[in-house]
Amino acid sequence: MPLLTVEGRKYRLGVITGEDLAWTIPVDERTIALEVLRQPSDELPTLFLRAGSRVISVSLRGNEGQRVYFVEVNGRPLIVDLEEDSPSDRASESTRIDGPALVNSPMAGKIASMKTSVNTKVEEGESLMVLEAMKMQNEIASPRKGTVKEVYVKHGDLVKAGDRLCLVN
Amino acid sequence: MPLLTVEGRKYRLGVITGEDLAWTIPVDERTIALEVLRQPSDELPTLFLRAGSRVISVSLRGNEGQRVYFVEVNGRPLIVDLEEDSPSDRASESTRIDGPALVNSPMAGKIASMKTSVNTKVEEGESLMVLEAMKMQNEIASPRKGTVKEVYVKHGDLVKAGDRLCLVN
Amino acid sequence: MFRKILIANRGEIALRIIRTCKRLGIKTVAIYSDPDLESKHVTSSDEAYRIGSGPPAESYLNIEKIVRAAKKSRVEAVHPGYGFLAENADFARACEESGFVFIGPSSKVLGNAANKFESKRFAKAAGVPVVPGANSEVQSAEEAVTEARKIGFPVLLKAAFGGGGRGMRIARTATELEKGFETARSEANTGFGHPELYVEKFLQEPRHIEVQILAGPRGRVVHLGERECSLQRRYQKILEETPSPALDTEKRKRLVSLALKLVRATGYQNAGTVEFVMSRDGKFRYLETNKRIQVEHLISEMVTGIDIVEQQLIMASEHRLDLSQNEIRFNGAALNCRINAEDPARGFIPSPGRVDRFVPPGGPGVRVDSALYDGAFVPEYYDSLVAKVAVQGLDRTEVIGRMKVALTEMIVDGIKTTIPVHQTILEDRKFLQGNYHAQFLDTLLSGWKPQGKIAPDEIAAVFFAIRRKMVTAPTLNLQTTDRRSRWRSILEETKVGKQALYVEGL
Amino acid sequence: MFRKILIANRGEIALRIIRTCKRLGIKTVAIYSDPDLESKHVTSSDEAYRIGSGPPAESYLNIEKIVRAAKKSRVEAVHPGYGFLAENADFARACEESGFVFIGPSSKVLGNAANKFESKRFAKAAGVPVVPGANSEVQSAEEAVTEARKIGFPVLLKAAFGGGGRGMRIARTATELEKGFETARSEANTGFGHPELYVEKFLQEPRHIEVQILAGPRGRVVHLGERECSLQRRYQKILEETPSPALDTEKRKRLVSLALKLVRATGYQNAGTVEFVMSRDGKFRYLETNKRIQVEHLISEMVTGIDIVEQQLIMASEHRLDLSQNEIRFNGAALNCRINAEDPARGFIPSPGRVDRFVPPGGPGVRVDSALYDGAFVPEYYDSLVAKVAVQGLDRTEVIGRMKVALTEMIVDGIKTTIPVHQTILEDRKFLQGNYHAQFLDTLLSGWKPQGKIAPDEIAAVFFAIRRKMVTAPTLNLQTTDRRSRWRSILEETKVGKQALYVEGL
Repeated sequence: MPLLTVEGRKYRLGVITGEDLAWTIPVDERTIALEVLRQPSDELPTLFLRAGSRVISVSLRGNEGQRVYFVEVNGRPLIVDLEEDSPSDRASESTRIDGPALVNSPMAGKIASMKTSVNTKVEEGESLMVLEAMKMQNEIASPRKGTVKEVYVKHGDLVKAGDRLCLVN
Repeated sequence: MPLLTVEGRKYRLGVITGEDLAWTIPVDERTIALEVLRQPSDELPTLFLRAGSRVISVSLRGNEGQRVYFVEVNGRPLIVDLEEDSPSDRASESTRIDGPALVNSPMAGKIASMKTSVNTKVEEGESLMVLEAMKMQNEIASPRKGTVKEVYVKHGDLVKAGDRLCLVN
Repeated sequence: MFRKILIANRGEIALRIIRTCKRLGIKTVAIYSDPDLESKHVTSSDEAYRIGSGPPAESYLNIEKIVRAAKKSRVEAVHPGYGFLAENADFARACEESGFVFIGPSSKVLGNAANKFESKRFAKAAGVPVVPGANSEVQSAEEAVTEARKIGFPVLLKAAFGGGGRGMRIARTATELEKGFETARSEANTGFGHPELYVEKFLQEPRHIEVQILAGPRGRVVHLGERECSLQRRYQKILEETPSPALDTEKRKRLVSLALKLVRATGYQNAGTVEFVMSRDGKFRYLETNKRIQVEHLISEMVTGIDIVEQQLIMASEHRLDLSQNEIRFNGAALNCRINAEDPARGFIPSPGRVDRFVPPGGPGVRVDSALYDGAFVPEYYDSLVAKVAVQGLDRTEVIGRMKVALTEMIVDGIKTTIPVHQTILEDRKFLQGNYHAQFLDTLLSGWKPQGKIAPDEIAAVFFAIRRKMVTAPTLNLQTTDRRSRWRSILEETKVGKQALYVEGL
Repeated sequence: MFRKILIANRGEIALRIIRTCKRLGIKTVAIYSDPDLESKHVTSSDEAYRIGSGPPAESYLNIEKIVRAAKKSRVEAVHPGYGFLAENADFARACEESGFVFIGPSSKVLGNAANKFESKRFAKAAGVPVVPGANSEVQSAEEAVTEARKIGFPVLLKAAFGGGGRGMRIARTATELEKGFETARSEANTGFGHPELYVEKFLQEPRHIEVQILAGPRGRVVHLGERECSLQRRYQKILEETPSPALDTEKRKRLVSLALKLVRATGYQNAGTVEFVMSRDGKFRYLETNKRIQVEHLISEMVTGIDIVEQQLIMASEHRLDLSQNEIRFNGAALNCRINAEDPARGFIPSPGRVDRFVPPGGPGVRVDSALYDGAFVPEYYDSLVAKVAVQGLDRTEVIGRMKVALTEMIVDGIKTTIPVHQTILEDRKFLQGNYHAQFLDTLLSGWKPQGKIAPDEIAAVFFAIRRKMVTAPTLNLQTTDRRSRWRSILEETKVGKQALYVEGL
């Protein structure tokens, strides 16, 4: 069943049934009845729905990849993740990493100092380097216990969000 | 010479000269020197210019017809009209209407009352009908002295901006 | 306190009421007409119900449908806002009879006194001078002329129910009176659901000054000072300020005491405004009592710190007024600009439509009440007021300065607004001296033209950008109504590098 | 008054200063680094000059370049804002020597006392209790450990020049102190252009309360009340309020008198803040004096009605202070939320980038100071503060209610912000009781997670909209960075009628 993640919370969705303007959608334990009040148009690309006593406006503003949608609900932007096939009881805890872990930069910034080097042993959570952004010093911690196999940056380098920093094996 | 009309005022423009990043443009009696600080990019479709001690940002947001441009100057929207060939001394006063005058609706609204009918004689400025919009009664005045030749609307009609109301000959 | 109320209004005032309700934990029920489905008051409330199509008579003036929505949503009370049914005794009665508290005076008070002749009689009896005028409605143009001859021309034709300038016409002769009669009736009917008119003496260059009062049960009344409302265009207030620059301490005291006397004499309850004219010789004459929250209430809130909507809710739900006059302090000055969707360059014709972009001003002392947002739609059916910008400060000079800065920051793109007109007023020498009257703006704004204040270097920049575009890309001529998409389309044609280019400016 | 000043800062505080200058008719000169070319402070000022590339050392900390811009633009004075060079004696001296008035204390005062040990000595001499700590800077981790052992662990490592939490580290052991030393030095250097650190006793759960003062010449000093600043995360203030819920009249009097004593003892002039900690037993200890306008100054402005920037300008240009203490009135309460570009769900990591949409809140008592706009860029080089939302009201309850409403209205799309964290704080029982201290937030926010407050019907609506789209149009997978264009592209695929469809909802 599709799983929708919004603001850190997961919602299990069911099959949409209905026709024309009246539809029902199971969300977790509840079933929500929706009535279409106004379809999107060229002039106003917003869908207006009634859910019980409320009016809800929804615009789809875009998507990224196969799962991430940028939507606007009642004028408020939301980022939602739609997982189409959710195995019945997938563990929602952070999955343990067993293979080599590639450490990417979580943000744009400057490498303020290196705390590790190739072939150094590190503990999980140990500081690998310090990334400076917005006048803050941010420690990049190792995602696992292991050995630093490769280091792609050096002190003073400017990095962008997503850039490779190092590889821990 | 091109004539630019913004917020009810006309500016006479000259030939742009210069190259690369430095340009000069005659505006009325003055000559303005512009320096290109940053070109528009996909990420930010804004042109940044320096004019003396000021930074000016300009975005072209669109155009309508051959002459009307929607621009943004330092973040403020402006509608400009660019007349390419301005005959040396075109009269800027409101031109007198000699032929038949088609009266269009200046706004969306409802015809609240008719003050005229076909074959009635009207003076310039005489009320032809009352258009109700935003709870205000707006009199539609005849643009010229003459005879009402055709009437396209009746009491109670809903009209949109630009709809034909009547023809005065 | 109420747990849930219905707001029988739309746009900015509905949103204003919702804000206070949210703070107090009161659930709100919105109503909307078809074109208002997209309005911010709909999605900002806890519940929302459609009540009909665009025309007010089908929706916001339709008592039956509104009461049905109130029943369906099981509210305890109804807040009418201003305009529409705010002073309609039938609506107040329908609410009362259906078991909802009407947040305002009782239907009995509205029935007796919304009818302005009653309250004038009360005023006279209490020794409050009134503006000379008819003692009853006029049913026809002929009757109006007869009345006008009794009072003496020039006269004002006014709506018997409701206020705010709708349905008002000045007549200097019998012909003018006959000519304006039907239009005024029609406006009154559209605006308030009542076509009735009456005739009143037209005063030369008076000041229009009003006193905000809060009247609880058992005769407990406080005032929140006065508002100077003389800046009107065709009887529509445009800019209000407090304190009035025309009053000294002695005059203010006199004005306030007349207002309190009037309220006590009429037994009025809830929030209200007592309107006076001040003639050139400094005499006050009672005009009428506005039995609702008013558009310009926010300047009184800003100088006193009192939330008038909250006080209305407390008075209506708990039948008490907690405030006493000596705990109400007045801090500095405040100014309110009504931003209307009108095109001042074309005789202030309405300018409804879609707002592409809305940027409210910010910074010290600035308050914005508006239901606008990027992409908001301003329907042609309702009042043209789309935003109120109010500023507060230590004194009038500071406040005028703050308002000027605020208006340069504000952006309402896609429709025309009265912002440039406010800028004209704020630069006017007589306004700056505080030296103006109720007919002042009609002169200042007749033949108003845009200032054309764009600097030559900005003109050059615009021209350069257009020319540059013509060189690098064919000019597109798109017909879609959405400007953003036009913008986007033009830009996609532009062949420029993605790499931003930096140049030393110093 | 000055006719033209240069603002040696960026973003919201530059815009804040520009607003007051515009009101007073003072021309403003902005400076900008390359990534700030698009910043609102550049296009809002009368002149603007580039001073270098992104890193602060190349631009906003580069004294030579800033002085060059001031000379070129022929300003009379320089306003440093907060942060960057605001408390840098070298910068103040460079301004003075070039003939510009430095809007702040003199370089002599900054040189003597920005160095915090001096002012602590002054405090002790004047009989004001101080927090135990070293009497001079520490040059190395070893020296820091020696000092810390003298004072007794736990200790705080602090930047000797500048404030605001940058360069601060707590150390409970010598190892922790050694470990944090270099990072703190580096932060201090980036933030203030000075790497010097010192060691101070770390106090358990103190309140952090400061007094805003305005000090004119000839010993004339007034205070604008206190600000409660205990709500900090890692020594960064997050939410400030006035009055402090921890003070009664007697304690407030004591605090204020200590602050005034300190200011007079040090001979401080211009606007400043005297910071104290209050221990659990109610004792005040002097911490330091902030010799600049502070981030949270707006709550003091809101309760007193005094424009602190205007007062700074008057003091600097006319060498006078017009205010006397007895004309300063305190109206109600005020609260300030610092909205930072940080992702609280990922340990508050910085979240620079492009802001697609910015919607500030409105309504009664709300003030927004921000340089954000639709499409604004938040560079990674500078402070993460992108907006301040402040509210004022009659009392703490009203103010908390107003802030909650304001934060639900506010939209900052495209980057992550701390808005949801403020919402967590505003719901916290202890916060609501006013019962908190300087280490309170570190506990409340450790392991902070988003609340996920979206209602099931909204989830259903989102899912329905996505599914509907999949049926009517192929899902697009665009890689452009501009969300508006993605949106547009998807919508253009949709084959729906242009005719809007209305359905009875009632």
